[in-house]
Amino acid sequence: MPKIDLSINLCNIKLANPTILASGILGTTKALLKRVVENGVGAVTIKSVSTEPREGHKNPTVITFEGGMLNAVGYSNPGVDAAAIEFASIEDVGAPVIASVIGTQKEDFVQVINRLSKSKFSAIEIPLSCPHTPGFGMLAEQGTPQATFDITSAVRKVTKLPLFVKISPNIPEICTVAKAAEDAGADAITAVNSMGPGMVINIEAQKPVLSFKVGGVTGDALRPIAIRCVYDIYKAVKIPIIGVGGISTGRHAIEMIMAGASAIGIGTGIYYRGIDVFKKVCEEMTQWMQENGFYSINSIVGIAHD
Amino acid sequence: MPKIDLSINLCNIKLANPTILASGILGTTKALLKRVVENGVGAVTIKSVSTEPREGHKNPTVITFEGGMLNAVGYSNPGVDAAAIEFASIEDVGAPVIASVIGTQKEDFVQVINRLSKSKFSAIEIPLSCPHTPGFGMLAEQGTPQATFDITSAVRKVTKLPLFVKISPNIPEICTVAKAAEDAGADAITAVNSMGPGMVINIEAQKPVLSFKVGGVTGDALRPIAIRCVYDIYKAVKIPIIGVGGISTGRHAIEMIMAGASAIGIGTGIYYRGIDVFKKVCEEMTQWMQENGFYSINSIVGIAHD
Amino acid sequence: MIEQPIMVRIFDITKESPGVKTLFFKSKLNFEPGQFIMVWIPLLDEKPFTISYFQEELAGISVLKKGLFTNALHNMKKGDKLGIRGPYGRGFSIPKTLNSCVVGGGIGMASLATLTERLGNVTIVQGTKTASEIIYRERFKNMNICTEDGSIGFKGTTVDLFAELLKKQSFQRVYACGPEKMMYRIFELCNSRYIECEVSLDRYIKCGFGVCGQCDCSGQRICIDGPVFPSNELSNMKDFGKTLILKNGKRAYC
Amino acid sequence: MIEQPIMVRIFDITKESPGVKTLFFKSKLNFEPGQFIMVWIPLLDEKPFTISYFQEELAGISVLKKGLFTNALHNMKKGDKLGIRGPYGRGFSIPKTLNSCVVGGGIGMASLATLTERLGNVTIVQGTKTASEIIYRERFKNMNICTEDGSIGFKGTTVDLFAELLKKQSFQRVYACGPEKMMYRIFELCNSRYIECEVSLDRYIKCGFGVCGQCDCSGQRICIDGPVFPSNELSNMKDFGKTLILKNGKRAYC
Ligand SMILES: Cc1cc2nc3c(=O)[nH]c(=O)nc-3n(C[C@H](O)[C@H](O)[C@H](O)COP(=O)(O)OP(=O)(O)OC[C@H]3O[C@@H](n4cnc5c(N)ncnc54)[C@H](O)[C@@H]3O)c2cc1C
Ligand SMILES: Cc1cc2nc3c(=O)[nH]c(=O)nc-3n(C[C@H](O)[C@H](O)[C@H](O)COP(=O)(O)OP(=O)(O)OC[C@H]3O[C@@H](n4cnc5c(N)ncnc54)[C@H](O)[C@@H]3O)c2cc1C
Ligand SMILES: Cc1cc2nc3c(=O)[nH]c(=O)nc-3n(C[C@H](O)[C@H](O)[C@H](O)COP(=O)(O)O)c2cc1C
Ligand SMILES: Cc1cc2nc3c(=O)[nH]c(=O)nc-3n(C[C@H](O)[C@H](O)[C@H](O)COP(=O)(O)O)c2cc1C
Ligand code: FES
Ligand code: FES
Repeated sequence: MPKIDLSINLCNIKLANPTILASGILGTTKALLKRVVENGVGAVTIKSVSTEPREGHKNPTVITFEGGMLNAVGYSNPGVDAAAIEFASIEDVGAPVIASVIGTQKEDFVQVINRLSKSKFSAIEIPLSCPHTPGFGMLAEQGTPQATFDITSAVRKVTKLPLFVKISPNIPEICTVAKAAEDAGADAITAVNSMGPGMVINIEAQKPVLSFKVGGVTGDALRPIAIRCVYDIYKAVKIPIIGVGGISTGRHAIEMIMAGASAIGIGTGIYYRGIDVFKKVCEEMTQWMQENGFYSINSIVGIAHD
Repeated sequence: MPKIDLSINLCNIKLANPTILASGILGTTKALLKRVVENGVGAVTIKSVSTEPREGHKNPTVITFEGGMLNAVGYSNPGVDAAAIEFASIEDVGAPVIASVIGTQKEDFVQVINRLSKSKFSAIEIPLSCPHTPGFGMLAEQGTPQATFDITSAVRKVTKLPLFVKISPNIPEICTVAKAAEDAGADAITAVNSMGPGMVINIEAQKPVLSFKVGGVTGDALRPIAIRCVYDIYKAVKIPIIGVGGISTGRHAIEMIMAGASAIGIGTGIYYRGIDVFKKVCEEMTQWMQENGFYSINSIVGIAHD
Repeated sequence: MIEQPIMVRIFDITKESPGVKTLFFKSKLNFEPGQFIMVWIPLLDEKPFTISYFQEELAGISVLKKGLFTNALHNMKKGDKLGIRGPYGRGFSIPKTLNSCVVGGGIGMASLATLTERLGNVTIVQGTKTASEIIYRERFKNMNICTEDGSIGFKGTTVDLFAELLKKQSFQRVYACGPEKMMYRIFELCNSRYIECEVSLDRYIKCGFGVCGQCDCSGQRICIDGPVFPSNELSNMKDFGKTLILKNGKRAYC
Repeated sequence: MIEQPIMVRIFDITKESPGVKTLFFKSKLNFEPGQFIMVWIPLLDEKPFTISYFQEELAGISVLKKGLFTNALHNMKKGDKLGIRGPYGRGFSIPKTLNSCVVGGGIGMASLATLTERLGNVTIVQGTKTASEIIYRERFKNMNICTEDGSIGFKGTTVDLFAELLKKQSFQRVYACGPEKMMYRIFELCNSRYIECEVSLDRYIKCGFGVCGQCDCSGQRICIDGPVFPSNELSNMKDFGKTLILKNGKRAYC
């Protein structure tokens, strides 16, 4: 029987397996990235970095509900100068590291990428799709096809690293946005960011629970939406897709890959199953592939399509 | 201690309590509407009716997942002529009945409403927001502010009944759409229709499960999104809101009312808790109100706002 | 519980009659006689079938060839995959030590098969149009068989034969499944003799778990309140024996 | 489990010292000494506090007035509502019949209070800057007290007093909570004498359940892997006693 091979080649980055730590979850320090690598992940993404330090929203910033999780962290991060120090000699973490870069205008993205250029990141990801941080993403209209094209083009000019554009599930024209990113030179689409935003009200307090009132929805609730987005984008673009949203088991990962993802991101899954969710997902994928006669990830990508 | 009063007055319709059977769930026959009334509902909505009979999509049309439900029923309905017979002497069901009316163009809405005019419906609801039926709702761009205004205006001209416009959670400009409906003469906003669409793939079959591949997401997954939509719309319009999405307990109902809903719709809740979900929700609301010193629904509407 | 099909492989196929095949698959369903499952053929459709065999993790559905979907089922081979979800609905009530009779018309016999096994000592009536359509002849040796053309057994319908039986003996409970007109007459016969009767109704099924409203019969949802209904409930169901609802929601006569 | 605050009413308030108040509320938390809860004041903020009292469904948090949030807590009255979620994290290990010592610096004593009760016969060291800051004097009658200004008890820090105690006796286990520099020195003292030590760390907490990465200390998440860490783990945590991470993600010295 052939050996199961989970390794993938994503835009010329070699990953031992298709699982990626999604941005904003545990990606605050090099030590935590390393810890996640020890737990079997294929690649990791740092928490998004802006030009200046940001405190983010006040607590509560992350809560859960019956269908998943809500967060409005608000892009807290130490700013690019501190981040450049934190993530110096990033190659030590033992797996490819993706730098997530944010900005309120395209010059910010360029500035952050330039300042991080001494660290050996394997790729750059630009989320244009956060639903709960004023000045960024959806709240700054960075998710329109035009803005996506403009920001992606600007970033493309200043980096030779593989460039991933992360898009929102909240827009009907998701394929147009993905296409705009591809046309502007993106090497992959990360789909999707958190959904909504949503709101949870504590009825005894008579107030929204999150301090920012609304937050992005992730986890189980997001999965069917994310699967559909990836399925649609797969038909619209030629570049690979990193499928993110509600993945916490090997079956979920296979489902996302069948929809068209070449790799899969995991965030909320850490809440559902612990920091070793990556190891668990890989074991479950391996077993499923064994039982169902698949021996490489490539042979699964997009096979749910007609 | 004052007596808890769950009754409401919604656009001059008297409801014994604020729960409403959402459209498309069990609203196929007069007998089923009656059954739902026996289970304690305040008002019921019929399954959406079009000019001609429609078979809808093939099975599977309704499935569930960890976070809720997915459906692509595809507006199966017997057409307005048969519906007019089915729902003749509709006053027999024992609670106000809302007629849900659909069309591929505004003339269709008008035609259906005219032909149903002999039945004693208490209100008309026009969903401009189905995410999974070609020719209707989101797939026919009926959910844009302009189309919403046009269709609502056309319908407004032909009926004196309270007119509810049902909108989609899938659009960033939800408040603009609600405002367009209000400006065109709608008496209430029903928020929201199902979300997405989403997709579930069976990985052994390597195919999407729903025959239409994608379907609208409802239930728990939808609740925080629906709460946020109602919260936002409450600030944007003056007419009452019927809050729908993921409500299956008294606490959920109170949460939705605090967000700004004057009444609440229940669909998927029937799956979670049975056909007597209405009775259960009312009992739970009553108990909560008792414990927390509220005696009327009115005193709760919108109190989560600053 | 999550209402999504699980794929199973066809383990065996047997021919019950020229028009009926039984497809077997391994399954650990927690199944009661009278319940049904939804059977999915990806990209084609999904339809309800009763479990007609259930032994040691081997379940079977007996399928009468009728239209597109049942044709596709008849064309399947050992090892092919099917999606199943369920079981759904309320099955037959199974009191111990009652003197009872099952009456199966056509493929209706499939719904009664596992019940018959569970009841053990029971009077069985099976009726079809003609001899070749009789199923389970090896399985139930002492059936009272009737055919409309008289090609085997009693000449006449199950209702005729059942009425004959009633002349000689009585039953404490009668279970029936078959064409609705037939079930209605069995129900009437039982009522007139104060015999408790349970019938398994047939309506177009979509969701299978009580939300879509497609399977209504007088406010009862066949898929979750039924498909089996006892006499006292049937008495209040005006549509029983009269009208049903087509896939598009239109009413038609049974 | 759903990580959302539940509102509780303040049942009672006691003053522990000029700067510390204990707020009591009824709760059925399944709580272990060393764990913490997130306390929410709607529209203001949400911050971590250890449970410092826990008896018969009455729980208490002892709050040192520091900034905006703890000030707001100090201004609350009986009957006011607070949101709480949790308990979170890994608490202290509680082996039976070990000869152990708890060392509390300042409000750190709050984290050790229920542990101390559970352990029963245990040596207690509490140190503060000055006499008025000592808490729980009625609660724990036989504490070894020290103050930096010598206004009561031993003159010096908890580290000094603990070192003195070690001259006369030994312990099988030491538990410490207080300023990180202090905990680090207790940890070193214990290490040099092969005494097992557990300390409760303090980092900025956001989610409280291990996803946001805010509370990192050398790859360990204080909120879920800690806040209590034993010596063998602390030895591998380079940031312990050195750097922490501010709300905005910047590193700072402890
Ligand atoms: C609870 C229940 C249990 C059943 N058990 C069995 C069984 O054990 N063996 C068996 O052979 N048949 C059984 N049936 C009937 C079976 O579902 C239909 O024969 C089958 O769906 C026909 O599909 P088709 O495409 O071959 O035929 P079509 O040409 O599509 O339809 C033929 C007839 O089958 C019925 N039918 C079609 N689709 C459905 C549907 N989704 N739900 C209900 N009825 C439908 C309609 O009355 C239609 O007139 C059962 C039906 C129900 C409601
Ligand atoms: C596990 C744990 C248990 C704690 N238990 C107690 C306790 O029982 N009693 C008590 O008085 N204090 C306790 N604290 C500390 C308490 O959380 C802070 O004193 C409080 O948050 C200060 O808030 P503030 O707005 O009053 O002060 P601020 O002026 O906002 O901050 C003062 C200092 O408090 C710390 N702080 C502020 N916000 C947080 C936060 N979200 N998470 C962690 N630290 C923060 C920071 O170090 C800051 O420098 C505990 C902290 C942790 C991590
Ligand atoms: C607490 C939290 C913080 C997040 N922060 C970021 C972020 O900083 N940048 C970003 O691109 N995405 C962020 N996300 C979105 C995730 O990267 C991911 O797209 C989303 O959570 C969906 O995946 P999941 O369902 O596996 O969590 C965050 C998500 C969560 C739950
Ligand atoms: C099976 C099903 C069928 C539906 N059909 C309709 C419909 O015909 N017309 C309509 O306006 N909404 C329809 N909806 C949407 C519901 O009315 C409601 O807006 C949605 O389900 C959200 O509420 P819930 O979470 O309580 O189910 C349908 C929903 C479901 C689950
Ligand atoms: S088939 Fe949907 S309610 Fe019965
Ligand atoms: S506070 Fe979020 S990981 Fe610890």
